[in-house]
Amino acid sequence: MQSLQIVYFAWLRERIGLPRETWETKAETPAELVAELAAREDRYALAFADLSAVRVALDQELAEFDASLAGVREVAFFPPMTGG
Amino acid sequence: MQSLQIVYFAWLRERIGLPRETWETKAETPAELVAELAAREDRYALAFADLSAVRVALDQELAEFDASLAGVREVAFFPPMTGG
Amino acid sequence: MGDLQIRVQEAAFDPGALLSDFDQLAARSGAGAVVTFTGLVRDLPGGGLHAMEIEHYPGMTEKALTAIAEEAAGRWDLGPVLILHRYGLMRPEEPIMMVATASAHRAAAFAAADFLMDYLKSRAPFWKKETTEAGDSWVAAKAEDEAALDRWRQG
Amino acid sequence: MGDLQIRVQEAAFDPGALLSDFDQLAARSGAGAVVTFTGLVRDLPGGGLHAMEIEHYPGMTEKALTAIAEEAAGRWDLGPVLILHRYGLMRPEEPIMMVATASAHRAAAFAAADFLMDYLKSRAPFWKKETTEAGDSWVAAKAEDEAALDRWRQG
Repeated sequence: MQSLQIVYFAWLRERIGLPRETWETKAETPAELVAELAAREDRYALAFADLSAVRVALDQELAEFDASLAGVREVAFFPPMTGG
Repeated sequence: MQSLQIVYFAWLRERIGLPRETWETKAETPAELVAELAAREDRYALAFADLSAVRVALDQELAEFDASLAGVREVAFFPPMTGG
Repeated sequence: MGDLQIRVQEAAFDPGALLSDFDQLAARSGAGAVVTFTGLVRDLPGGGLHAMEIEHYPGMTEKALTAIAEEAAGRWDLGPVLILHRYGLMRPEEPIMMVATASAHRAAAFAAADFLMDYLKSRAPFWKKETTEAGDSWVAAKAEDEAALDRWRQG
Repeated sequence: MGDLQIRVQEAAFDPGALLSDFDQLAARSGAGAVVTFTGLVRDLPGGGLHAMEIEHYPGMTEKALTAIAEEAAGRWDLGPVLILHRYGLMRPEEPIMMVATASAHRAAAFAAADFLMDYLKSRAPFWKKETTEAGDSWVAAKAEDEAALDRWRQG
Protein backbone atom coordinates (compact mmCIF):
# COMPACT_ATOMS: atom_id res chain seq x y z
CA MET A 1 0.00 0.00 0.00
CA GLN A 2 1.08 3.53 -0.82
CA SER A 3 -0.16 6.73 0.78
CA LEU A 4 -0.87 9.46 -1.78
CA GLN A 5 -1.85 13.09 -1.49
CA ILE A 6 -4.47 13.60 -4.18
CA VAL A 7 -5.28 17.17 -5.24
CA TYR A 8 -8.07 18.39 -7.51
CA PHE A 9 -8.46 21.66 -9.37
CA ALA A 10 -11.14 23.66 -11.18
CA TRP A 11 -14.32 21.73 -12.01
CA LEU A 12 -12.80 18.44 -10.82
CA ARG A 13 -12.40 19.98 -7.37
CA GLU A 14 -15.95 21.32 -7.51
CA ARG A 15 -17.53 18.02 -8.62
CA ILE A 16 -15.62 15.93 -6.13
CA GLY A 17 -16.25 18.55 -3.47
CA LEU A 18 -12.82 18.76 -1.91
CA PRO A 19 -9.45 20.18 -2.90
CA ARG A 20 -7.19 17.55 -1.37
CA GLU A 21 -7.27 14.17 0.36
CA THR A 22 -4.94 11.43 1.49
CA TRP A 23 -5.61 8.02 -0.05
CA GLU A 24 -4.11 4.58 0.53
CA THR A 25 -3.82 2.63 -2.68
CA LYS A 26 -2.29 -0.31 -4.49
CA ALA A 27 -2.82 1.43 -7.86
CA GLU A 28 0.31 1.38 -9.98
CA THR A 29 -0.74 4.05 -12.48
CA PRO A 30 -2.98 7.14 -12.54
CA ALA A 31 -5.41 5.13 -14.72
CA GLU A 32 -5.74 2.46 -12.00
CA LEU A 33 -6.10 5.16 -9.36
CA VAL A 34 -8.90 6.82 -11.33
CA ALA A 35 -10.74 3.47 -11.61
CA GLU A 36 -10.41 3.00 -7.86
CA LEU A 37 -11.67 6.51 -7.06
CA ALA A 38 -14.55 6.29 -9.58
CA ALA A 39 -15.74 3.14 -7.80
CA ARG A 40 -15.94 4.95 -4.43
CA GLU A 41 -18.83 7.32 -5.01
CA ASP A 42 -20.90 8.88 -7.77
CA ARG A 43 -19.24 12.28 -7.41
CA TYR A 44 -15.89 10.69 -8.35
CA ALA A 45 -17.45 8.63 -11.13
CA LEU A 46 -18.99 11.81 -12.52
CA ALA A 47 -15.76 13.83 -12.28
CA PHE A 48 -13.78 11.13 -14.09
CA ALA A 49 -16.50 10.16 -16.61
CA ASP A 50 -14.60 11.63 -19.57
CA LEU A 51 -10.85 11.16 -19.15
CA SER A 52 -10.11 13.03 -22.38
CA ALA A 53 -11.04 16.15 -20.37
CA VAL A 54 -8.74 15.29 -17.45
CA ARG A 55 -5.02 15.87 -17.06
CA VAL A 56 -2.75 14.38 -14.42
CA ALA A 57 0.43 15.59 -12.74
CA LEU A 58 2.71 13.42 -10.58
CA ASP A 59 4.69 15.36 -7.98
CA GLN A 60 3.85 18.54 -9.90
CA GLU A 61 4.99 17.34 -13.33
CA LEU A 62 2.52 16.61 -16.14
CA ALA A 63 2.30 12.85 -16.77
CA GLU A 64 0.40 10.24 -18.77
CA PHE A 65 -2.34 8.07 -17.29
CA ASP A 66 -0.18 4.98 -17.75
CA ALA A 67 2.86 6.45 -15.95
CA SER A 68 4.19 4.68 -12.85
CA LEU A 69 3.11 5.84 -9.38
CA ALA A 70 6.21 4.26 -7.80
CA GLY A 71 7.72 6.75 -5.35
CA VAL A 72 5.13 9.40 -6.11
CA ARG A 73 3.76 11.43 -3.21
CA GLU A 74 1.33 13.87 -4.82
CA VAL A 75 -1.09 13.17 -7.67
CA ALA A 76 -3.09 16.05 -9.16
CA PHE A 77 -6.13 15.81 -11.41
CA PHE A 78 -7.41 18.83 -13.32
CA PRO A 79 -8.97 19.91 -16.62
CA PRO A 80 -6.92 21.14 -19.59
CA MET A 81 -5.22 24.38 -18.62
CA THR A 82 -6.54 27.76 -19.68
CA GLY A 83 -4.03 30.35 -18.49
CA GLY A 84 -2.50 33.19 -20.43
CA MET B 1 11.10 70.60 -69.45
CA GLN B 2 9.96 69.74 -65.94
CA SER B 3 11.09 71.35 -62.69
CA LEU B 4 11.82 68.78 -59.97
CA GLN B 5 12.70 69.08 -56.32
CA ILE B 6 15.39 66.46 -55.75
CA VAL B 7 16.16 65.39 -52.17
CA TYR B 8 19.01 63.21 -50.91
CA PHE B 9 19.38 61.31 -47.64
CA ALA B 10 22.07 59.58 -45.58
CA TRP B 11 25.33 58.88 -47.43
CA LEU B 12 23.85 60.06 -50.75
CA ARG B 13 23.27 63.47 -49.18
CA GLU B 14 26.80 63.44 -47.76
CA ARG B 15 28.50 62.42 -51.03
CA ILE B 16 26.55 64.88 -53.12
CA GLY B 17 27.02 67.52 -50.47
CA LEU B 18 23.53 68.95 -50.34
CA PRO B 19 20.14 67.85 -49.03
CA ARG B 20 17.90 69.32 -51.70
CA GLU B 21 18.01 71.07 -55.05
CA THR B 22 15.72 72.18 -57.85
CA TRP B 23 16.51 70.69 -61.27
CA GLU B 24 15.09 71.26 -64.73
CA THR B 25 14.95 68.08 -66.74
CA LYS B 26 13.54 66.24 -69.73
CA ALA B 27 14.17 62.86 -68.04
CA GLU B 28 11.10 60.64 -68.17
CA THR B 29 12.18 58.14 -65.50
CA PRO B 30 14.36 58.15 -62.37
CA ALA B 31 16.92 56.09 -64.33
CA GLU B 32 17.20 58.83 -66.97
CA LEU B 33 17.39 61.44 -64.21
CA VAL B 34 20.24 59.55 -62.52
CA ALA B 35 22.16 59.37 -65.80
CA GLU B 36 21.72 63.12 -66.25
CA LEU B 37 22.85 63.89 -62.69
CA ALA B 38 25.83 61.50 -62.87
CA ALA B 39 27.03 63.35 -65.98
CA ARG B 40 27.07 66.69 -64.10
CA GLU B 41 29.93 66.20 -61.66
CA ASP B 42 32.05 63.49 -60.09
CA ARG B 43 30.31 63.74 -56.72
CA TYR B 44 27.03 62.73 -58.41
CA ALA B 45 28.73 60.03 -60.47
CA LEU B 46 30.23 58.64 -57.25
CA ALA B 47 26.96 58.75 -55.33
CA PHE B 48 25.11 56.92 -58.10
CA ALA B 49 27.94 54.51 -59.03
CA ASP B 50 26.10 51.45 -57.64
CA LEU B 51 22.37 51.76 -58.19
CA SER B 52 21.70 48.48 -56.37
CA ALA B 53 22.47 50.48 -53.20
CA VAL B 54 20.11 53.33 -54.09
CA ARG B 55 16.34 53.58 -53.61
CA VAL B 56 14.03 56.16 -55.13
CA ALA B 57 10.77 57.72 -54.00
CA LEU B 58 8.47 59.82 -56.19
CA ASP B 59 6.36 62.33 -54.28
CA GLN B 60 7.18 60.40 -51.10
CA GLU B 61 6.18 56.95 -52.37
CA LEU B 62 8.76 54.24 -53.07
CA ALA B 63 9.10 53.66 -56.81
CA GLU B 64 11.11 51.76 -59.41
CA PHE B 65 13.86 53.36 -61.51
CA ASP B 66 11.78 52.85 -64.65
CA ALA B 67 8.65 54.53 -63.23
CA SER B 68 7.26 57.61 -65.00
CA LEU B 69 8.19 61.08 -63.79
CA ALA B 70 5.08 62.59 -65.41
CA GLY B 71 3.43 64.97 -62.95
CA VAL B 72 5.99 64.25 -60.21
CA ARG B 73 7.20 67.18 -58.12
CA GLU B 74 9.62 65.63 -55.63
CA VAL B 75 12.16 62.87 -56.31
CA ALA B 76 14.13 61.41 -53.40
CA PHE B 77 17.28 59.27 -53.58
CA PHE B 78 18.53 57.36 -50.55
CA PRO B 79 20.20 54.11 -49.47
CA PRO B 80 18.21 51.04 -48.31
CA MET B 81 16.40 51.91 -45.10
CA THR B 82 17.66 50.85 -41.70
CA GLY B 83 15.05 51.92 -39.16
CA GLY B 84 13.53 49.87 -36.39
CA MET C 1 21.63 32.94 -20.24
CA GLY C 2 19.99 36.13 -18.99
CA ASP C 3 18.06 36.67 -15.82
CA LEU C 4 14.78 34.67 -15.61
CA GLN C 5 12.08 36.37 -13.57
CA ILE C 6 9.04 34.25 -12.68
CA ARG C 7 6.25 35.83 -10.64
CA VAL C 8 2.93 34.30 -9.61
CA GLN C 9 0.83 36.73 -7.63
CA GLU C 10 -2.69 37.67 -6.61
CA ALA C 11 -2.06 41.42 -6.66
CA ALA C 12 -2.82 43.59 -9.67
CA PHE C 13 0.23 44.84 -11.57
CA ASP C 14 1.15 47.64 -13.96
CA PRO C 15 2.51 46.34 -17.29
CA GLY C 16 4.02 49.75 -18.05
CA ALA C 17 6.05 49.82 -14.86
CA LEU C 18 7.27 46.28 -15.58
CA LEU C 19 8.29 47.21 -19.11
CA SER C 20 10.24 50.25 -17.90
CA ASP C 21 12.25 48.07 -15.53
CA PHE C 22 12.62 45.27 -18.07
CA ASP C 23 13.90 47.62 -20.81
CA GLN C 24 16.65 48.81 -18.48
CA LEU C 25 17.72 45.25 -17.67
CA ALA C 26 17.53 44.36 -21.35
CA ALA C 27 19.60 47.35 -22.44
CA ARG C 28 22.28 46.57 -19.86
CA SER C 29 22.40 42.96 -21.11
CA GLY C 30 23.20 44.23 -24.60
CA ALA C 31 19.77 43.56 -26.06
CA GLY C 32 18.46 45.66 -28.93
CA ALA C 33 14.99 44.11 -29.11
CA VAL C 34 12.32 43.66 -26.44
CA VAL C 35 8.96 41.98 -27.02
CA THR C 36 6.12 41.92 -24.50
CA PHE C 37 2.76 40.21 -24.41
CA THR C 38 0.06 41.39 -22.02
CA GLY C 39 -3.15 39.41 -21.49
CA LEU C 40 -6.19 41.45 -20.44
CA VAL C 41 -9.53 40.30 -19.02
CA ARG C 42 -11.82 40.57 -22.04
CA ASP C 43 -15.58 40.95 -21.75
CA LEU C 44 -17.76 38.22 -23.26
CA PRO C 45 -18.84 38.72 -26.89
CA GLY C 46 -22.30 39.84 -25.78
CA GLY C 47 -21.02 41.67 -22.66
CA GLY C 48 -22.01 40.87 -19.10
CA LEU C 49 -18.78 39.54 -17.61
CA HIS C 50 -18.70 40.50 -13.95
CA ALA C 51 -15.34 39.01 -13.05
CA MET C 52 -12.77 36.41 -13.93
CA GLU C 53 -11.34 34.12 -11.30
CA ILE C 54 -8.13 32.23 -11.89
CA GLU C 55 -7.23 29.13 -9.92
CA HIS C 56 -3.72 27.73 -10.02
CA TYR C 57 -1.65 24.92 -8.54
CA PRO C 58 0.79 26.51 -6.08
CA GLY C 59 4.18 24.89 -6.34
CA MET C 60 3.63 23.34 -9.74
CA THR C 61 2.86 26.74 -11.30
CA GLU C 62 6.27 28.20 -10.47
CA LYS C 63 8.04 25.02 -11.62
CA ALA C 64 6.13 24.90 -14.91
CA LEU C 65 6.79 28.58 -15.69
CA THR C 66 10.48 28.22 -14.83
CA ALA C 67 10.76 25.16 -17.08
CA ILE C 68 9.08 27.01 -19.96
CA ALA C 69 11.38 30.04 -19.53
CA GLU C 70 14.46 27.81 -19.39
CA GLU C 71 13.35 25.98 -22.51
CA ALA C 72 13.03 29.32 -24.34
CA ALA C 73 16.45 30.47 -23.08
CA GLY C 74 17.90 27.22 -24.44
CA ARG C 75 16.36 27.67 -27.88
CA TRP C 76 17.20 31.34 -28.46
CA ASP C 77 20.03 33.64 -27.43
CA LEU C 78 18.10 35.75 -24.94
CA GLY C 79 18.75 38.49 -22.46
CA PRO C 80 16.35 38.67 -19.51
CA VAL C 81 13.02 36.84 -19.61
CA LEU C 82 9.99 37.78 -17.50
CA ILE C 83 6.81 35.80 -16.88
CA LEU C 84 4.21 37.22 -14.49
CA HIS C 85 0.79 35.60 -14.03
CA ARG C 86 -1.96 36.53 -11.59
CA TYR C 87 -4.44 34.27 -9.84
CA GLY C 88 -7.58 35.06 -7.87
CA LEU C 89 -10.31 37.51 -8.79
CA MET C 90 -9.95 40.14 -11.48
CA ARG C 91 -12.26 42.59 -13.22
CA PRO C 92 -12.83 43.14 -16.96
CA GLU C 93 -10.01 45.13 -18.62
CA GLU C 94 -7.47 44.32 -15.88
CA PRO C 95 -4.12 42.81 -16.89
CA ILE C 96 -4.01 39.05 -16.20
CA MET C 97 -0.43 38.26 -17.14
CA MET C 98 2.60 39.43 -19.02
CA VAL C 99 5.68 37.95 -20.65
CA ALA C 100 8.73 39.89 -21.82
CA THR C 101 11.74 38.71 -23.80
CA ALA C 102 14.92 40.47 -24.90
CA SER C 103 17.53 39.61 -27.48
CA ALA C 104 20.13 41.20 -29.71
CA HIS C 105 17.79 40.97 -32.69
CA ARG C 106 14.04 41.07 -33.18
CA ALA C 107 13.46 37.59 -34.65
CA ALA C 108 14.61 35.81 -31.48
CA ALA C 109 12.70 38.16 -29.16
CA PHE C 110 9.47 37.65 -31.13
CA ALA C 111 9.86 33.88 -31.43
CA ALA C 112 10.66 33.45 -27.74
CA ALA C 113 7.67 35.51 -26.58
CA ASP C 114 5.35 33.62 -28.95
CA PHE C 115 6.78 30.30 -27.69
CA LEU C 116 6.37 31.29 -24.02
CA MET C 117 2.73 32.16 -24.62
CA ASP C 118 1.96 28.92 -26.47
CA TYR C 119 3.49 26.79 -23.73
CA LEU C 120 2.10 28.83 -20.88
CA LYS C 121 -1.45 28.49 -22.32
CA SER C 122 -1.43 24.71 -22.41
CA ARG C 123 1.25 23.64 -19.93
CA ALA C 124 1.07 25.98 -16.92
CA PRO C 125 -1.57 25.00 -14.33
CA PHE C 126 -4.01 27.91 -14.47
CA TRP C 127 -7.77 27.64 -14.90
CA LYS C 128 -10.08 30.53 -15.71
CA LYS C 129 -13.64 30.83 -14.50
CA GLU C 130 -15.99 33.51 -15.79
CA THR C 131 -18.65 35.05 -13.55
CA THR C 132 -21.77 36.52 -15.14
CA GLU C 133 -25.29 37.32 -13.96
CA ALA C 134 -26.31 33.89 -15.21
CA GLY C 135 -23.71 32.13 -13.06
CA ASP C 136 -20.14 30.93 -13.16
CA SER C 137 -18.51 28.81 -15.83
CA TRP C 138 -15.06 27.37 -16.36
CA VAL C 139 -13.41 28.49 -19.59
CA ALA C 140 -12.94 25.55 -21.96
CA ALA C 141 -9.50 24.87 -23.41
CA LYS C 142 -9.29 25.42 -27.15
CA ALA C 143 -8.10 22.71 -29.52
CA GLU C 144 -6.14 25.41 -31.38
CA ASP C 145 -4.09 26.14 -28.24
CA GLU C 146 -2.93 22.54 -28.02
CA ALA C 147 -2.31 22.51 -31.78
CA ALA C 148 -0.19 25.66 -31.48
CA LEU C 149 2.48 23.64 -29.66
CA ASP C 150 3.20 21.67 -32.84
CA ARG C 151 4.75 24.81 -34.32
CA TRP C 152 7.69 24.41 -31.92
CA ARG C 153 8.25 20.66 -32.20
CA GLN C 154 10.41 20.66 -35.29
CA GLY C 155 13.03 22.87 -36.82
CA MET D 1 -10.60 49.29 -37.37
CA GLY D 2 -9.08 50.54 -34.12
CA ASP D 3 -7.28 53.77 -33.50
CA LEU D 4 -3.93 54.12 -35.39
CA GLN D 5 -1.35 56.22 -33.57
CA ILE D 6 1.71 57.24 -35.58
CA ARG D 7 4.38 59.35 -33.89
CA VAL D 8 7.72 60.50 -35.30
CA GLN D 9 9.67 62.53 -32.78
CA GLU D 10 13.10 63.63 -31.73
CA ALA D 11 12.36 63.50 -27.98
CA ALA D 12 13.17 60.48 -25.85
CA PHE D 13 10.14 58.46 -24.73
CA ASP D 14 9.23 56.01 -21.98
CA PRO D 15 8.02 52.66 -23.37
CA GLY D 16 6.43 51.81 -20.01
CA ALA D 17 4.29 54.94 -19.97
CA LEU D 18 3.21 54.23 -23.56
CA LEU D 19 2.28 50.64 -22.70
CA SER D 20 0.20 51.76 -19.71
CA ASP D 21 -1.83 54.10 -21.93
CA PHE D 22 -2.02 51.57 -24.75
CA ASP D 23 -3.28 48.78 -22.50
CA GLN D 24 -6.15 51.00 -21.36
CA LEU D 25 -7.12 51.83 -24.94
CA ALA D 26 -6.78 48.17 -25.89
CA ALA D 27 -8.91 46.97 -22.97
CA ARG D 28 -11.66 49.47 -23.81
CA SER D 29 -11.62 48.28 -27.44
CA GLY D 30 -12.36 44.74 -26.23
CA ALA D 31 -8.84 43.41 -26.82
CA GLY D 32 -7.51 40.55 -24.71
CA ALA D 33 -3.99 40.51 -26.14
CA VAL D 34 -1.41 43.27 -26.47
CA VAL D 35 2.03 42.81 -28.05
CA THR D 36 4.78 45.42 -27.99
CA PHE D 37 8.18 45.63 -29.60
CA THR D 38 10.78 48.09 -28.30
CA GLY D 39 14.02 48.76 -30.16
CA LEU D 40 16.96 49.88 -28.02
CA VAL D 41 20.29 51.42 -29.05
CA ARG D 42 22.68 48.50 -28.76
CA ASP D 43 26.40 48.90 -28.28
CA LEU D 44 28.70 47.52 -30.97
CA PRO D 45 29.89 43.90 -30.47
CA GLY D 46 33.27 45.14 -29.24
CA GLY D 47 31.83 48.17 -27.41
CA GLY D 48 32.73 51.78 -28.15
CA LEU D 49 29.49 53.17 -29.55
CA HIS D 50 29.25 56.82 -28.55
CA ALA D 51 25.92 57.63 -30.11
CA MET D 52 23.45 56.70 -32.80
CA GLU D 53 21.99 59.30 -35.10
CA ILE D 54 18.87 58.63 -37.09
CA GLU D 55 17.98 60.60 -40.19
CA HIS D 56 14.52 60.41 -41.69
CA TYR D 57 12.47 61.85 -44.55
CA PRO D 58 9.93 64.22 -42.99
CA GLY D 59 6.59 63.87 -44.71
CA MET D 60 7.29 60.51 -46.29
CA THR D 61 8.02 58.93 -42.90
CA GLU D 62 4.56 59.62 -41.51
CA LYS D 63 2.92 58.46 -44.76
CA ALA D 64 4.93 55.24 -44.88
CA LEU D 65 4.21 54.39 -41.23
CA THR D 66 0.51 55.11 -41.69
CA ALA D 67 0.40 52.92 -44.79
CA ILE D 68 2.12 50.06 -42.91
CA ALA D 69 -0.28 50.37 -39.96
CA GLU D 70 -3.30 50.44 -42.28
CA GLU D 71 -2.02 47.38 -44.12
CA ALA D 72 -1.74 45.51 -40.78
CA ALA D 73 -5.22 46.65 -39.73
CA GLY D 74 -6.54 45.30 -43.04
CA ARG D 75 -4.89 41.91 -42.58
CA TRP D 76 -5.83 41.25 -38.95
CA ASP D 77 -8.75 42.16 -36.72
CA LEU D 78 -6.98 44.68 -34.53
CA GLY D 79 -7.81 47.11 -31.77
CA PRO D 80 -5.49 50.11 -31.48
CA VAL D 81 -2.11 50.16 -33.22
CA LEU D 82 0.82 52.35 -32.16
CA ILE D 83 4.03 53.10 -34.02
CA LEU D 84 6.50 55.56 -32.50
CA HIS D 85 9.95 56.15 -34.00
CA ARG D 86 12.58 58.65 -32.95
CA TYR D 87 15.05 60.52 -35.13
CA GLY D 88 18.11 62.58 -34.20
CA LEU D 89 20.77 61.73 -31.69
CA MET D 90 20.44 58.98 -29.11
CA ARG D 91 22.72 57.28 -26.63
CA PRO D 92 23.41 53.57 -26.10
CA GLU D 93 20.61 51.78 -24.22
CA GLU D 94 18.00 54.42 -25.06
CA PRO D 95 14.73 53.34 -26.68
CA ILE D 96 14.70 54.08 -30.43
CA MET D 97 11.20 53.03 -31.35
CA MET D 98 8.18 51.03 -30.30
CA VAL D 99 5.21 49.33 -31.90
CA ALA D 100 2.15 48.04 -30.07
CA THR D 101 -0.76 45.99 -31.37
CA ALA D 102 -3.95 44.77 -29.73
CA SER D 103 -6.44 42.11 -30.70
CA ALA D 104 -9.02 39.79 -29.22
CA HIS D 105 -6.57 36.87 -29.42
CA ARG D 106 -2.82 36.49 -29.20
CA ALA D 107 -2.07 35.10 -32.67
CA ALA D 108 -3.29 38.26 -34.44
CA ALA D 109 -1.52 40.59 -32.01
CA PHE D 110 1.80 38.74 -32.45
CA ALA D 111 1.52 38.47 -36.23
CA ALA D 112 0.62 42.14 -36.63
CA ALA D 113 3.51 43.37 -34.46
CA ASP D 114 5.95 41.12 -36.30
CA PHE D 115 4.58 42.37 -39.65
CA LEU D 116 4.84 46.03 -38.61
CA MET D 117 8.48 45.55 -37.63
CA ASP D 118 9.40 43.77 -40.86
CA TYR D 119 7.84 46.47 -43.01
CA LEU D 120 9.07 49.35 -40.89
CA LYS D 121 12.67 48.05 -41.14
CA SER D 122 12.75 48.00 -44.94
CA ARG D 123 10.01 50.40 -46.04
CA ALA D 124 10.03 53.37 -43.68
CA PRO D 125 12.62 56.07 -44.54
CA PHE D 126 14.97 55.96 -41.56
CA TRP D 127 18.74 55.67 -41.74
CA LYS D 128 21.00 54.90 -38.80
CA LYS D 129 24.50 56.24 -38.37
CA GLU D 130 26.81 54.99 -35.64
CA THR D 131 29.34 57.31 -34.00
CA THR D 132 32.47 55.81 -32.46
CA GLU D 133 35.90 57.10 -31.54
CA ALA D 134 37.08 55.93 -34.96
CA GLY D 135 34.47 58.02 -36.76
CA ASP D 136 30.94 57.79 -38.08
CA SER D 137 29.46 55.10 -40.26
CA TRP D 138 26.08 54.47 -41.82
CA VAL D 139 24.52 51.17 -40.79
CA ALA D 140 24.20 48.83 -43.79
CA ALA D 141 20.84 47.27 -44.55
CA LYS D 142 20.74 43.51 -44.07
CA ALA D 143 19.69 41.15 -46.83
CA GLU D 144 17.75 39.18 -44.20
CA ASP D 145 15.57 42.24 -43.50
CA GLU D 146 14.52 42.47 -47.13
CA ALA D 147 14.02 38.70 -47.24
CA ALA D 148 11.80 38.87 -44.14
CA LEU D 149 9.14 40.65 -46.21
CA ASP D 150 8.60 37.46 -48.24
CA ARG D 151 6.98 35.88 -45.18
CA TRP D 152 3.99 38.19 -45.62
CA ARG D 153 3.55 37.95 -49.38
CA GLN D 154 1.47 34.79 -49.52
CA GLY D 155 -1.14 33.09 -47.40
